[in-house]
Amino acid sequence: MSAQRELASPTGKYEVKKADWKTMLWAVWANFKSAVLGWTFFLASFVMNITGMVVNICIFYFLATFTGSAMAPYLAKYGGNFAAYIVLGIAFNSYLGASLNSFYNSYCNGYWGCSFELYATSPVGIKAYMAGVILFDYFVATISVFLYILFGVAVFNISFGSGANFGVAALAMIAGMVAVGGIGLVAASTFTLLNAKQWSNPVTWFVNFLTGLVSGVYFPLEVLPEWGRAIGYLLPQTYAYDAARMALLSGATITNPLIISDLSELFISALITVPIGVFLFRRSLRKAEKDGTLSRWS
Amino acid sequence: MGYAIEVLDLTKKFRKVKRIPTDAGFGEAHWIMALGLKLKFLKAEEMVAVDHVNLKVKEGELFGLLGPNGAGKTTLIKCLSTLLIPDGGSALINGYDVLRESDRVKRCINLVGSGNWIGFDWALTVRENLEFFANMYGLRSGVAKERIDEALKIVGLKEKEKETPSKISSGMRQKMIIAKGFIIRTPIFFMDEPTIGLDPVSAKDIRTYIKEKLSEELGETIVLTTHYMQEAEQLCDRIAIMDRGKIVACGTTRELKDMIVRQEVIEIEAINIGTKLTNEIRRIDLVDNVANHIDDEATLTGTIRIHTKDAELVLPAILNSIERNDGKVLHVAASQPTLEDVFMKLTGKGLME
Amino acid sequence: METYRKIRRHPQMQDYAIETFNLSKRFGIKPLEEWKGWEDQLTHLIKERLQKKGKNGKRETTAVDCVNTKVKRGEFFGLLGPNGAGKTTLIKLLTCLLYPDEGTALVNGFDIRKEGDKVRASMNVIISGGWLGFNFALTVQQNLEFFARIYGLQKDLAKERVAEVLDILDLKDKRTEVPLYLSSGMRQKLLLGKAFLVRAPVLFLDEPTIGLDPRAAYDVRDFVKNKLNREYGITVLMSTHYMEEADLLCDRVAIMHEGKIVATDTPEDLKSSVKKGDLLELKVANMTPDLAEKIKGLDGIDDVVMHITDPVSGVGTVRVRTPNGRKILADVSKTIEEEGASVKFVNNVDPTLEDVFINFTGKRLRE
Amino acid sequence: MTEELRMDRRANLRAMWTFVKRDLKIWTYFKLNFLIDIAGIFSNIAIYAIIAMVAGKAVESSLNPFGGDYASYVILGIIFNEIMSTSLSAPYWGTMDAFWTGRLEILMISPISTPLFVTGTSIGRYVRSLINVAFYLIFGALLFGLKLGGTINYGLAILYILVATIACTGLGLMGASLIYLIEARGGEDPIRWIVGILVGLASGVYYPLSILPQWMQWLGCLIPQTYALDAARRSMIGEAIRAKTLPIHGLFSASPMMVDMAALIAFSLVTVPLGWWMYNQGVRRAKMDGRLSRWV
Repeated sequence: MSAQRELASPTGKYEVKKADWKTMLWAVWANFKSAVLGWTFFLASFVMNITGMVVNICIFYFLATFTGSAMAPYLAKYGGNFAAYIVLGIAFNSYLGASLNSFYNSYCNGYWGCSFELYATSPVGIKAYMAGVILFDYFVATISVFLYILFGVAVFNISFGSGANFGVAALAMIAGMVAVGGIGLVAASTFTLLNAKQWSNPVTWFVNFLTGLVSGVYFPLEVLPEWGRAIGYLLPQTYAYDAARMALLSGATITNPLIISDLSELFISALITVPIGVFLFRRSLRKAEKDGTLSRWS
Repeated sequence: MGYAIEVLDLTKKFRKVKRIPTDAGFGEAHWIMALGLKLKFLKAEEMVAVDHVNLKVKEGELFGLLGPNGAGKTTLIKCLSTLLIPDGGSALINGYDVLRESDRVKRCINLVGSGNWIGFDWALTVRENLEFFANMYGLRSGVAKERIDEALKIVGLKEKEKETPSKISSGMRQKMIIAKGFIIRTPIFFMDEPTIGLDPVSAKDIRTYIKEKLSEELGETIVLTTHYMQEAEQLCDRIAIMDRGKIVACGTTRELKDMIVRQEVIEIEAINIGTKLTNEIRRIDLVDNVANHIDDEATLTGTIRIHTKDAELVLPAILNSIERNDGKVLHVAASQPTLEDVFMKLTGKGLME
Repeated sequence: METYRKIRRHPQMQDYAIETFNLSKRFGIKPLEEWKGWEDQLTHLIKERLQKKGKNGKRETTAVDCVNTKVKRGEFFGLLGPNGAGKTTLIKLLTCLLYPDEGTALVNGFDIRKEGDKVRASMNVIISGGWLGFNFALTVQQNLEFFARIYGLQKDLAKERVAEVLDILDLKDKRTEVPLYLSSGMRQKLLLGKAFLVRAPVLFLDEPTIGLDPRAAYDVRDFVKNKLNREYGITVLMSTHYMEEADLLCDRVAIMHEGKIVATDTPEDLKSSVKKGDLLELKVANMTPDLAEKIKGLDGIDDVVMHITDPVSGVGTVRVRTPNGRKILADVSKTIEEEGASVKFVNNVDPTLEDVFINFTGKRLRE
Repeated sequence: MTEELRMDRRANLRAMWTFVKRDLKIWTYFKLNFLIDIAGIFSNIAIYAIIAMVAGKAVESSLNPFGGDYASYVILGIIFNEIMSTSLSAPYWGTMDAFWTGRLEILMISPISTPLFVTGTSIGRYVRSLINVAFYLIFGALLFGLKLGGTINYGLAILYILVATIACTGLGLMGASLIYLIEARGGEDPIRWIVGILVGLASGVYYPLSILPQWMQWLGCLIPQTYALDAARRSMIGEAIRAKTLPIHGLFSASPMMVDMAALIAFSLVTVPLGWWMYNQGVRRAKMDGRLSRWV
């Protein structure tokens, strides 16, 4: 025994150290890479995904051209082109949709794919994994947005208004992503707190439901009844879309009062949602540790 | 007494595309690989999973199939249970040809897989799952009910029958798979690593049930693969050892053990052992070497270590000679080869001391 | 290096790699069911609230119950127990996948309640069935390298370590496969590979050789025992169902039953603890039915079981249970000779670890 | 002692019933799932209906053969499409479900026949889509002004949809066979994918074909849905039965309805046997290279 203990006494032969930030970053990056790899792994379905996006945009383009003339009066402040309006709407929605779903989805991935049990026992922990997957979600969203805009401009020759103001649009979208991201965190926390493990959770579902109807993705809020509009004004998405559209289609600048009001609304909602989200998510992680739902093996 | 299973040089090849190390882009998109093969920028390698296997299993026999991972045991069983179409040779299950009369074959086989062929519904309870399969196999509801009760009792899931599979541990899930196998009483029963991941106690119960009820009482023909040598040794009437798709040995445990050159050691502790005795023992044939060391000079008490080819053959002679030299045997310990030794020997790598 | 310093900060921990202080874990009577949706959960929570008003506190099942055990540094410690005895839960607790309800444990000198990240940094674990967690798009080699890097090895070191591991588990020819296409045994090997990559001070193995053929299992045991445990002095805590394995490898074995540790000792002592007297097994030719009575007649015999395998030549086995085989063996064989039968083979059967296991858990399981 | 298994008619019926029971059980497993689906239906209708309401009179002219009411037009389009797309995807998802849960092999060695297996695994989805349709009708009629006016001929509409469903099932079988043949397991198979694209773009679910360029209208004529939608809408809300709405109508002197029916029957006669043959080939192929189970 003594000989063995002599052998066993820590002589610096052990390699594992607490993960420093370099390892962390590497892990996140590697996860992102392998997520992309996984996407392209099933080549057929990868191609189908891409074309699916395109088809989606085409359908709404035709719908828009079909009903455009009737819609025009409501679109005064967006340059009056329904096709452009709807294409942009879908593009933006895929972005904010990513920041709404990605937290929850990455958690589901880790849980059902048994990745958590490998990461939770490794020095980097599960946050590295989730970060990688979330990064990937945004990556996909970016690709689709790029496709949408490209199609809009190239094929359907949608013209962005005189001097489209991309800076403001980007600002609005980023603010929107932060605000919606807070809601996304809340959604992710429901995985453990409400045991919503089946790839669907009340928060995401409800917000998506409202977004589609009353936040002005497919049609301006003006066509809605009073109460519908009232609900719409509770969602951060509404302001983000409004500001971004105005910036791109009618070149509104940062000094434009409408833009200012939109942005300020977004910041306020971010201030509300993000702290709540972080708080709940931490609690959910602790709960997961307590009743062992961090991993499936049992 | 006819044969329940007859296999005539059955062959199964898998044509697998040699992957480029970075695997991106291909994956399961099989048609792209087919294209690649046509255009010659991918080359296929033929992996022979089952290689001209000849096998005869008697009716009511409990037949063991051993072999290292990837030796083709599972592939063979899948071929026999019409899940795979063999490339060459033929097989008769209960007199029906697996290729031509697959429908008839399906009616007289039963299969218990392990691990990944679970196929249970996470939404249904254990009992409902079993009922689902009972209906799939066309059992009358009355029969099904009693069989399910019995099976659940045997594997010890009676009190868990209301749970869904997601709530029971992996070992219990394996028990559930076994229970599914027990509710069907077909003439032929394939078992692929049935007791994997079970604790010794429940494994014992299940083995006794298989041996006594299924095999001896019902007279089912059972083909069983396992990595658990003791299991094979105590259950199986005959055992075949597979390696790289071929059957390298087939016979009863005893015959298999005889196949390997053995070095067995007998340790006899006895009183009154002199050099005379040792010499006498050394003269007995099959005895390679004898060494004795004496603990107590007064009574000549000590242990004799005898190296021999076959302990069972030489031991009586040795005992006799000890008797004749009026010695007194206190303790006999003989090391005999286990099936594991045979396995190691036959599947290439010898036991490395 | 860092772990080394940390251990110095816990002088009292010098020679214990794992130490648990009445560690306990309870689960609700109906644990959260992963298939249930959130809506069910809401109703479930409301129901609970209402019931709580009625009877205070809700019933629970105790998975791990006040476990106190010490694993010496560099020791090979075995954990045996029936399915659902709480082995896996215990390992989960020690690997910070679960948070204990009561008590705590020190892994490599770090408290699993407070210093989770340091515990993670000082142990490595294989999880039965966790292979799904590997990236299905990466090949075996890429997956292993990936994890080597995550555990903080440098690129080149990672590469050579992966090569070594692939060699040990002979996965070389499967190097370029993706996990999806591996057979179950190979997947188990992949998991083991991940655990062998890095030399952490403590190694948890949850049924390491399940589904491996004896040859592969032999290699794995050989590597774990001789290389990791003996040479590198890594402390190993292994749970297994293969009794021979535990007997072969473990310095000490703990037998777990219903969340409690019912026995902890070296395999030898455990075996001798259940050994009541000796069991002589004699293979006898042309024996007579009344042989058993004759042998029972001798003094100092507890029990005789006779079983004729071949009635024609009267070949069969006689199992004699006796307090002391040394005294009785000669007389027994003499008696048999006198009966005109001949002793073909004699063997003293010693209890195996399986007997120990059944002795400690078996009867209680029956009820 | 041991017995051979037998599947007489009663056993087959019992098996089929078991399948249905299982699917419904899983569907109703989440209590609120039902409500969620309904809400999904609602939003699905609402988006188009609101656009339609706004568009209103502006698009009447191009919808004349269909009664000129865009709301009714689009809602009926969605309803018919729901039914047909279900029959298009049911066989695929039935097989996929069995495949991913590892039940495929176990069912393949059980004595149930392949037709029973296919219908059994997909029947639950048909039941669900029928329930969905009911809700579509309710929402449409109550909230979004689905007007079932004009010379209504329900029987005719249902007949057309039925024939179209059969044709689509054939296509669905072809799609399902690709699971085995080219391992289309990513949740999409090429056939259903292409048909889906055509349905969305050029079958006139959301807007009349007349607004599309000529070549796209011809594309639309390549899939049964187009004819079914055209004919069914006419018999539900149509007035000008004789108006030629599809380019292919121009080629024949017969009435458009006749042409539609002929086309649909032709489709069914081709797709169903072809699909069945392909499916069996697929199973055979899978048994050849051992890809019935999830892990080789």
